[in-house]
Amino acid sequence: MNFGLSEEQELLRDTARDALERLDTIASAREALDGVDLLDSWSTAAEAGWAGLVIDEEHGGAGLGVFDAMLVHEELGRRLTGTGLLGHVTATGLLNAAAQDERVATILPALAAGERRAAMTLARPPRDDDEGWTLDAPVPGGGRASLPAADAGGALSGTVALHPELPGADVVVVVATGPSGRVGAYLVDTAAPGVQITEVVHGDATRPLGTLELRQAASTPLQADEGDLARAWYTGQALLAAEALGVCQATLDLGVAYAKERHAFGRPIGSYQAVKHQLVEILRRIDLTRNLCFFAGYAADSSPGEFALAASSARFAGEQGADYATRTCIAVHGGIGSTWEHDAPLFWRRAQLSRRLLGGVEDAGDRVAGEIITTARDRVAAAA
Amino acid sequence: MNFGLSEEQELLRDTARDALERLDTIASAREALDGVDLLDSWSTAAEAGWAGLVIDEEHGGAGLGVFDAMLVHEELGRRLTGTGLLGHVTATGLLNAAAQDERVATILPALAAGERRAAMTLARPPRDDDEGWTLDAPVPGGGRASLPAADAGGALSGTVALHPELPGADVVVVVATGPSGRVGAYLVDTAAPGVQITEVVHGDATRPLGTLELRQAASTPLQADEGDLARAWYTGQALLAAEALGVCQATLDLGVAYAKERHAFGRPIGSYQAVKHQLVEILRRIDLTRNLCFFAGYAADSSPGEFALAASSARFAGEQGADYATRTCIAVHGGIGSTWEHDAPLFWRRAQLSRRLLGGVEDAGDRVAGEIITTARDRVAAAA
Amino acid sequence: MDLKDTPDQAAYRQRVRAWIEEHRHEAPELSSGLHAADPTAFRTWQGTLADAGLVGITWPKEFGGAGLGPIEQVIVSTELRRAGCPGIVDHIAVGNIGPTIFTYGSSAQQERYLGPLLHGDEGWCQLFSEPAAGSDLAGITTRAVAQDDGTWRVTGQKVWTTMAQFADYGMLLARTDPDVPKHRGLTMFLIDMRAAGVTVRPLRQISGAAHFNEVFLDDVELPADAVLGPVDGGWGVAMTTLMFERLALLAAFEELGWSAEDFVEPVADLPAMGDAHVRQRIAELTTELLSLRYSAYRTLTALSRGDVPGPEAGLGKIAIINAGVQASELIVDLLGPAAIDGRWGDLAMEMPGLRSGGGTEEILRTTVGDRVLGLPPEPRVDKDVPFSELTTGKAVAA
Amino acid sequence: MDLKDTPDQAAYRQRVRAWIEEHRHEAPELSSGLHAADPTAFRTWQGTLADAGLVGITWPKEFGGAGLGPIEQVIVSTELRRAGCPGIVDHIAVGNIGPTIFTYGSSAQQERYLGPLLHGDEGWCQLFSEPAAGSDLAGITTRAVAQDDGTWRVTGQKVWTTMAQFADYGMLLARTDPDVPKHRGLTMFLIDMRAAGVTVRPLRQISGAAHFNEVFLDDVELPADAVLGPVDGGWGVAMTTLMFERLALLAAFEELGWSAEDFVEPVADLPAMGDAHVRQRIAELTTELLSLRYSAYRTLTALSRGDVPGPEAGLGKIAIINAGVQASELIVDLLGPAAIDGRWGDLAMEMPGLRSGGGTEEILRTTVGDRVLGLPPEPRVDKDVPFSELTTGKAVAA
Repeated sequence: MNFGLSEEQELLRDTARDALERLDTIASAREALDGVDLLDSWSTAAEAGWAGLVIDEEHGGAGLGVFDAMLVHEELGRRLTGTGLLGHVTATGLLNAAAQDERVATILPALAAGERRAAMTLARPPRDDDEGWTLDAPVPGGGRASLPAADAGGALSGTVALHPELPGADVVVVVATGPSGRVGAYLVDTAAPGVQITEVVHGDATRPLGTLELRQAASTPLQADEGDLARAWYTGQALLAAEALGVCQATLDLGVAYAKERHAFGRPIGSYQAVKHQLVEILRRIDLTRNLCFFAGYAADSSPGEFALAASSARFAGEQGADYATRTCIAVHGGIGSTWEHDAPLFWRRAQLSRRLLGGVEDAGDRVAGEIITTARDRVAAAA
Repeated sequence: MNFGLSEEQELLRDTARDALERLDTIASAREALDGVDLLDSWSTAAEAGWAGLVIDEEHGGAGLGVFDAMLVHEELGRRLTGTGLLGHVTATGLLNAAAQDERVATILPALAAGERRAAMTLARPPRDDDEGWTLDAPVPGGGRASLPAADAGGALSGTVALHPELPGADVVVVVATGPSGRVGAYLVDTAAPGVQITEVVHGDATRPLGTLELRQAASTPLQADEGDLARAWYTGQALLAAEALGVCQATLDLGVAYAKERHAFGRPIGSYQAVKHQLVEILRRIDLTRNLCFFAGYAADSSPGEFALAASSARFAGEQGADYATRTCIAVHGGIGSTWEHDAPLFWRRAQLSRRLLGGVEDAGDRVAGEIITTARDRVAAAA
Repeated sequence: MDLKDTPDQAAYRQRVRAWIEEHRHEAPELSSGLHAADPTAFRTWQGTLADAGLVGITWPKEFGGAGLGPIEQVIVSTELRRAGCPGIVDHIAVGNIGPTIFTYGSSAQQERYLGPLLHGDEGWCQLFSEPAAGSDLAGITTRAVAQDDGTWRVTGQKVWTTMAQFADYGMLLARTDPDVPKHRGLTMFLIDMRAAGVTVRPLRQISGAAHFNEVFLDDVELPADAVLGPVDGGWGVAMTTLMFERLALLAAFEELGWSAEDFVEPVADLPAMGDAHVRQRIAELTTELLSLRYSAYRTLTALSRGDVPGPEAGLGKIAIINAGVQASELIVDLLGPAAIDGRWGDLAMEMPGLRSGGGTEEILRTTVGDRVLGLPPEPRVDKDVPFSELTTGKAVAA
Repeated sequence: MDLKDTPDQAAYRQRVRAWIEEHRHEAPELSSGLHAADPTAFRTWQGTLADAGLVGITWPKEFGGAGLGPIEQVIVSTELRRAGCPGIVDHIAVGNIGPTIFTYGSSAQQERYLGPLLHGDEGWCQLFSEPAAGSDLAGITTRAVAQDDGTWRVTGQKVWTTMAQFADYGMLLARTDPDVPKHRGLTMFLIDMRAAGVTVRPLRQISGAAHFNEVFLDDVELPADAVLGPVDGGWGVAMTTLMFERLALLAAFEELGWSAEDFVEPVADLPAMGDAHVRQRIAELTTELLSLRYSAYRTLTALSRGDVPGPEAGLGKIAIINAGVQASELIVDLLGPAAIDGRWGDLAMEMPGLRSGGGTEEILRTTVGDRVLGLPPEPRVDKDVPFSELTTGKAVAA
């Protein structure tokens, strides 16, 4: 057994941390709320080689796995960096697997080098009680939005509303319903006719959302089955979990530093149990999430049958942890923690938005339960 | 506006407290777990006049209301007294309303004097998603058990499983489905042929449960409509809420006393924020529940349209409070709090059982939500 | 137990209702949210209300109040809310500052300030909290130094000052003797907010809006008669203010008038209303809000019987924030991320700031544990030490 | 990242598995629950395991151990569990007491005690906690007084002593000097549990079962060579024991082997599995249990790389109790009140007692805050005061 980071992984993480600390991403997160352009951190991502993280070496990438991408995403969360990497990793993961198609193989090097940026519209795999694949966005009358449709010629029509990481992408992997009713993946160029992405900010300016509108847009159908699409969805869950972990760690650091230095009633507030125990609870949730992130990273590469459970668990614990941690960070700071100038609310905004994306925390929890119930029922049936 | 106890109510409460403190009910609660007979506290109830609490004066009762019965039940909870009063109050409340029937009027004086004891099988009123009236007991295959059935001659057949307060009752008001399919109330004598009550203890010996089996048992059909039966159900909720309030108060008192006297690291443990804040949280939940008990008592008499909301809210907050309070009381006491000799676990046992009776805490919460959603929808519809 | 008016209360309600009916056309439009952006029109309206005896209901008559009880106060608030009219704009002035002035002020101070305060002609703010002294109010460092001519010079910084940008006067707590233990060297002052050396800077909150201010005091001169209450006795004066604040808070909750239906309304027709988990969440917030309503009725009854609200009244603040958080989270969960910007997201953003208003939840729980449950206090390291010798850590700017 | 065995580990696992296959018929039936009722058969089995080198895997070879690492320890535990065989019965002896003896004991003590301990021939118990000193271990009052002839006389009371009713020997912490601050006047002893003056009384728990004992020491004579480690240096010895305990705890979690499926199995076919609220509750307990499993893998990896587990390892205790409470509550909620008596109700009743085992959750959180996060400690009133002058409140009998 060996369940720790390899030296290469430690290096990847430390390099990411150093690179991001040189950027003033947190000040940018604040200014962007007032309409200033968000700091471009994609170039940092490209230079660091993250764009090619999950692309095979033969296509110019690093040939690493989901866990490695999670290590980088933890650092992105810690520094509130909005790189668009989540979309890029999920998209290139799928493209890399479909690279036997020459048209795909051709574009991979530019994506691996970060010269072009990819995104993906992640679709929700069916749950026990669902009818089929849907988009995350709820529909006013009930239920969830349906996928775009592809016609026999691969032309796509439909809308994907408020999806993260779409703005700024050069190509998008769109999950759509094919002419036979089967779900598939289709690659579109965002500069092509009939493709339009509208950017909108809700709560967290470091994570602009995009609404993708497709009107008979030409696409390249990709070789991807439902398992590949589900893997992309759960990879998205795992990356968000890792980001949440970084958010927790950053707010713990902020909270601990302040609790050591701020005095009330003649002693540092961190010496009071009420404050101390809340900070320890953040630590406990960090441990919880980190353990599950290890599980998710391990499952992605070595135990795919557990990946749905592992990624959903990590997401569930991570988003709940980030909600608790960012709220507690504000509270520990007293009044100052809720001012515009302070960093704590920026992390809180991130947690507030992220926990509601890609199914949200409750969908993740529901999937965890669904996996366990299925296992338990199988056991009961086997015993009978 | 006058939203406090009247002098008579204060007297009722204080008298109850004094009377119960003279009984060693808590030691009895412990011994009963080892099979010793439970202390008979019904005679205390009869002497104090609680048996006739909700029976009109013309039938020998005190002519008081649900709120007065709640005040007594709070004291019963505080002293873990198992009087059977909850069953008696719900049953006599319904019988009192049906006293225009001569056969009912005849037995009321003996019930009011406490010479005979009544109980009632409370049935769950339909919720939004239910099909109709059911018993609380879940059925293995799903759903809940159906009510006993009454034939045209009033003979009852069926089973009511694990219902509180049945053991020891002389008469039972049974909610049953009549020959027309309508739900009604039927009075049976427990000594009559075809009536059998089996007593069983689960967790809390002060609240033995009874399984009532009816085989063509003769009964007196009562004049009671669905509104009366629902009122009985919600009265049961309100009385359990009041009991839970008493349990919270008793455990707070235990916890505070111990936290003042027990020292660790050279000072009383109650001076540590971690302990102090947990005890304050019990107090906060007591306030929460008490406010809602006032609401329930007020609604029962003066605003019947709100009684379902009020009683369900009180029950929801009260049982959650008792769960938290009894658990915290054990924790504050450290190891000693989980020993057989200590009182804290007896209150915990009460909370564990009670929160699962008569629909349980989640059913109460669901009804709270149902009432609010209905009000909100009515508003939306009115605005449209 | 009765929620109905007594005959006297009913008659009073009738008079109030009739007056409102007659004058409601003079009232400005009710603003949404907890804080008004520009109070001018609201001040005029407060003057109209004051002329009719509808401001300072519980104030003694000799100071311009109505000399009535808290239930009459609620009757006025309820009737104004029912008619969709705003109430008074200067809650802190009427609720906290005025009563402190009529309790501790000289007759000259009472005559000068109370009338314009009640009428909204002059706005007030409460200058207590500081960057390095929030929950620990006695730890303030703003210095007032007595001059030979009897005047004072004040230097320091205050923060979390509501309405300071519109205030004519402020009630200011300052340290007048640093060489005695912290609670003993404080004095309360009345200060002209337009005096030289006073600078007000709005403090932007999470949501981007600025409901509070920082106030910088740079060698501000105060006349000798600016002292309110005894010199070096400011801690007692401040405690009185906080007691009145608890009373005022009660009225504020009532005025807020949140009910569970308000929060469920925007999502009432979603299929998620059938989701068992959503329903449990609705039950949680409903019980908090219902409890608050009946808590207010119980407290009002107790007040009308002569009781004084204890520190446990502050637990209501926890309840209302819990409910506000739960409600806004639920609504945004159900409506989706787009709802983060808008009414419900704004509400969610207001909650973290409210949490530490008037002391953190932790301080409140400690106070309730000590004073209501009688639990032993924590060892205090700051009680008998001269203020100037206390460790205070690095001062942290807001 | 890899959960697979290295070639060496795989070979070891193979040998262990083969041995178990050959000897499993000698093993007693596995008992349910956390504590065995009568350990005799389990002790014999432990002896068989010890002869095969399967007890004390991480102990140095010179003391009879296998001299291997924590991963090999887990391999043995896992293989035994897989085969449905019990492991060692005397966890505290092998996990805590033996290592303390081989760290601090004289060679005579090591020779006399370690062999029979490993083989289960002699049972042990750990006499630390007292009625008035649970979390605050340094506050114990059991007195050991040195006699002129070098022997000691011990009087006092211990509590929460697991297995005391079956123990031949105990490791006892007692106060040898009350006139110095509390941490400095303690000494560790090895005591014969059948000595005159030792009385063991089972302590009934919530569920009615008695897994712990009170031990009364009434003027018990101990020989001079009963001292373990330095006289008045018992605090350091006890801290070493607790460090070994943290390591042992890790193995115990692994042996418990709780998985979320175990808890969902009894309710898996109920329609409530479709209830959104129930599903969220399942998710909560699942994440705690999954996390614990991967925490163990991570910690084992760290240990095998030479790290030492810090106090944060105790947070796992919180997780397992949380999960146990949540699981038993859920099952009883779904199966109804009848399930209160039985396996799941019993589990629920065991949890409150576990909560304070090894110090309360509050103490644990404080320790983690101080030692892991580096937060400032609370002011301590008991550190530099002679023990005899400390306020200790009323002693409370268990």
